[in-house]
Parts: sequence; structure tokens; C-alpha cells
Amino acid sequence: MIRVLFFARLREQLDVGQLELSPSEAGGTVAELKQRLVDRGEPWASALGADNLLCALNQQQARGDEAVAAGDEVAFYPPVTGG
Amino acid sequence: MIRVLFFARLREQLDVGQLELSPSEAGGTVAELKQRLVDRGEPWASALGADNLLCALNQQQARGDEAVAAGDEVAFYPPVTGG
Amino acid sequence: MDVSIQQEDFDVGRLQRELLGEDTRVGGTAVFVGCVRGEPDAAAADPDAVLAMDLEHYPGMTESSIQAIVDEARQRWALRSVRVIHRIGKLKPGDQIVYVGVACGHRGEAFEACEFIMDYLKTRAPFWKKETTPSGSRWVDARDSDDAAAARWQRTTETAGD
Amino acid sequence: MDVSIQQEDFDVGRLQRELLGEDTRVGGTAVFVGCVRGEPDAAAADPDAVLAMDLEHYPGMTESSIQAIVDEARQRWALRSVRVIHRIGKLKPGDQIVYVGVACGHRGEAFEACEFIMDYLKTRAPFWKKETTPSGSRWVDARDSDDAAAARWQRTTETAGD
Repeated sequence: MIRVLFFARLREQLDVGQLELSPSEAGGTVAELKQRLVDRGEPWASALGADNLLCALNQQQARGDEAVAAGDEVAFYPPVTGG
Repeated sequence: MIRVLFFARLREQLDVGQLELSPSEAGGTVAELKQRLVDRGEPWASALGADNLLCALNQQQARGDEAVAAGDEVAFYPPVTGG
Repeated sequence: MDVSIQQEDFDVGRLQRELLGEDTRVGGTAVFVGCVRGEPDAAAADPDAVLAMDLEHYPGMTESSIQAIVDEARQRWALRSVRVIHRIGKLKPGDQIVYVGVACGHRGEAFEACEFIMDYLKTRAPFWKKETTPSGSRWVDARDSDDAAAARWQRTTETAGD
Repeated sequence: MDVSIQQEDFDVGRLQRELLGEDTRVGGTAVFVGCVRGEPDAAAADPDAVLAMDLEHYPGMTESSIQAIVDEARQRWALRSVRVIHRIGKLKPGDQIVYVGVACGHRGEAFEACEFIMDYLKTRAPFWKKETTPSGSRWVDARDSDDAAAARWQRTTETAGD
């Protein structure tokens, strides 16, 4: 399975902090995984449609074209505001 | 009287930390006061001849052309090395 | 251990002693401490006053992303010692949030490395602040000025060419 | 009181609490601590090793010159609090010499003001260091790099035009 995490405002908009997808549900890349979620309709489409959203693959910031496989961890989150 | 102070390497070279001059002994300006001391010969001439020497009048850094009067404090010292 | 993520407050005096250690090659330390700004007593007057703050983070990635920033700083400057602490959870105005301390042979590199780590931490480490105000709670928006601060270091690399 | 000249060591933890005070408009503090570099155990091996340091100063002018630097920093940046401590007398490798701490609303101005005060203190405040080594004692020479560091702030004023 692939673990998908959501943080901060995005987590609240989706009302979900994490979910698990099979590789076939996830599609082949980080960007495809995101599109599959958008295709679920609201609130996914709006929340994941924010153009400043960031993503990470296995806790490294990702661009989107990275391949996703079983055992991977994918995260989506708004711009960071620590420090 | 005018109080004249010497610090650090300069104080050691002259073997004197401070002296008092009458206004007539001091000359009219900081630069003239320095020249009067240089005119005493060694070790004054060599020690006060160092071209990176700094001076202060009444605890404010001075250029040399400032007038000196009774009650003033004049100081000569090498470049500073604190911090 | 360079990086800690914790709920507890930190003691700047103890951290200073750890930063110096017994290393007599240290010529100086530069330390930044970030604090929660707000007006704890202004609640009634100002509906936007920050009464409290909650810091969410991405466990695991937080530590590794800050460690990567520290490693990059170690490559750019001769750091003799470095420590980063970031708090999470519920904080109130006046509380310390973040500590970045570096010890170097000379002051210029200490200042640069400390500011570099803070600038990159602000834009790369996965933390999110949520403020509580009299009119409700709200997520803090990222600031363009933080992106600009981090971008400075990129330009430095390009123009210096080393 | 912004400036202290003293023989005693200082406690960075206590100074941090004083710097923050109860001021919840402080977003961050930048603190520089300078230390005596040297090799206390290398005496036999290295005739140039620094075993001890003696700091001479110009009483009265030291305080007023540092206060003038602090006043200039207060004009350039919105400092909410500032503290400078410089030690004098006999010190040994590893000892703290100087503390410069500033508290500001935002981190950029805290870093700048702290570095500005250190750079100016290095070139304007009347202190002189004398090192003791196995081969004797010697006055430390002023460094051109310190003049260059202080000159940066002059250029900033000229080009910014404010």
C-alpha cells in the first residue's frame, strides 16, 4: 500500500489526516496520485487544487513526476510557516 | 592643565600612562600637542610617529585639528582590537 | 545530535555551554531565538490579537529536512558546533519557538551560517502555525519575504561561483 | 542600561531572559558571544599558542563609544531591546569576552543590528588585547578584515540613500 498524508489547513479541509491507496488506485506518479484524489470531487478537487500546494515523497520534497510504488509515503501540505 | 593619556603598546613604548601639560606646553591643537611630544626625542619620536596611531579629545575620536584647552583630556592609542 | 523537535521549552544558557563545549578554537557563537508575537492582554480590544499558537509538523520529515539544511551549512562554513531546536504544540505569546546556535572560528561565518539556517528552516521545514484569536483560529499564511530571504543564499552561490 | 564593561563573566541564559522581558512584540533575538581562541594544552608544542589574554581599555570612552554605536543601531533598526557586555582584564582560552544581544520584531533586523554593533565595536571601541604565549607576550594587531566588515555598513547607507 501507499500511505498518503495531509497536513495543516489541507488536513482540515479534507477532514482526513492520512489514507492508504493501493498502487493501482494511486496511479504511477505523485502527480497522478494527486489527480486521482481530485477526481473524487469535493472537497478534494478544491482543496488539492490550491496552486501553492507542496508535496513530498518519502519525506523529501517532490516535484510531482516521481514514480510512486508500494511502501512509499506521499504527503501534501500548504506552504510551511515554522520558525 | 591638559591630561594626556597613552594606551596599550604605546603606553609600554613610552613607559608612561598619562601626563599633564599646561596649555602653553600643549600648543593649540591635538596635532600640535603631539608634535611637542615628538620634539622631546626618543622614545617619543618613534612611538608617536607610527602612522596608524589614533587620538581622542575628551573621549571622542579626533582628527588632530581640534583646539585643546585647559581641562581637556587627550588620548593617543594604537588601532583597537577588542570584541 | 544537531536537531531536536520538542514540546518543552529550552534553556538558552545551558545550550550556550553545550555550543562552546571545551573547544578553544571557537572564536564566537551566533544564536537566534524566535518567539511568539502577540498581545495576551489585548483580547478584548483587538479581535485579531494572537492569544495562543499551535504548531503542527510532519514527524520524521521535520527532523530530516532541518538536518539537511544543517549539513548544507556545514559544507558552506567551517562550523565547529551547531544546534537547532524547534518546539511544537501549544504556545502562547512571549514563548520561545525556535533556537538556532552555531559556533565558529570567526564571527562572520557564525552570523552567516545562523541566518542561512533560519532562512532555509522558514521555507523548507514542514511546520505550520495556527493562531487563536478572539474571533477564532486561523492558519498563518506563508510570507513572500521569507522566500526572498532564502533566495539570497542561492544568488550568493551563483555569483560567487564557488 | 545598554552597555557594561566588567571583569566578571556573564550568564547568557539570564541575559536572554532580560532581553525578552515581558515584551510580546519581540519576534526574535540575535545574540553574538565572542570567545578567546587558543590552545591551553599546546604550550609545550607551539611557541605561538595563546595561553592567556589581557584586555586593556580606555575607561569612560569605552562605555560612551559603545553607547554611541548602540544609539546608531537604534536609529537604523526598530530594536525593542539591546545589551552589550565587554569583559576586561585577564582571560584564558575558551573564556567569553563579549556579548551583543538584540531583540526585534523580525529576525532580519535582529541579525543586521547585532552584526552591525559587533562590526563597529571591533573597529571603534577602545580595547586592546595582549596575548601571553610560551615565547612571551605580544599586543594583538588590528585586522584589515575588521575595517572591511565595518565599512560594509557605510556602503549600505550610501547606496540605499536613506
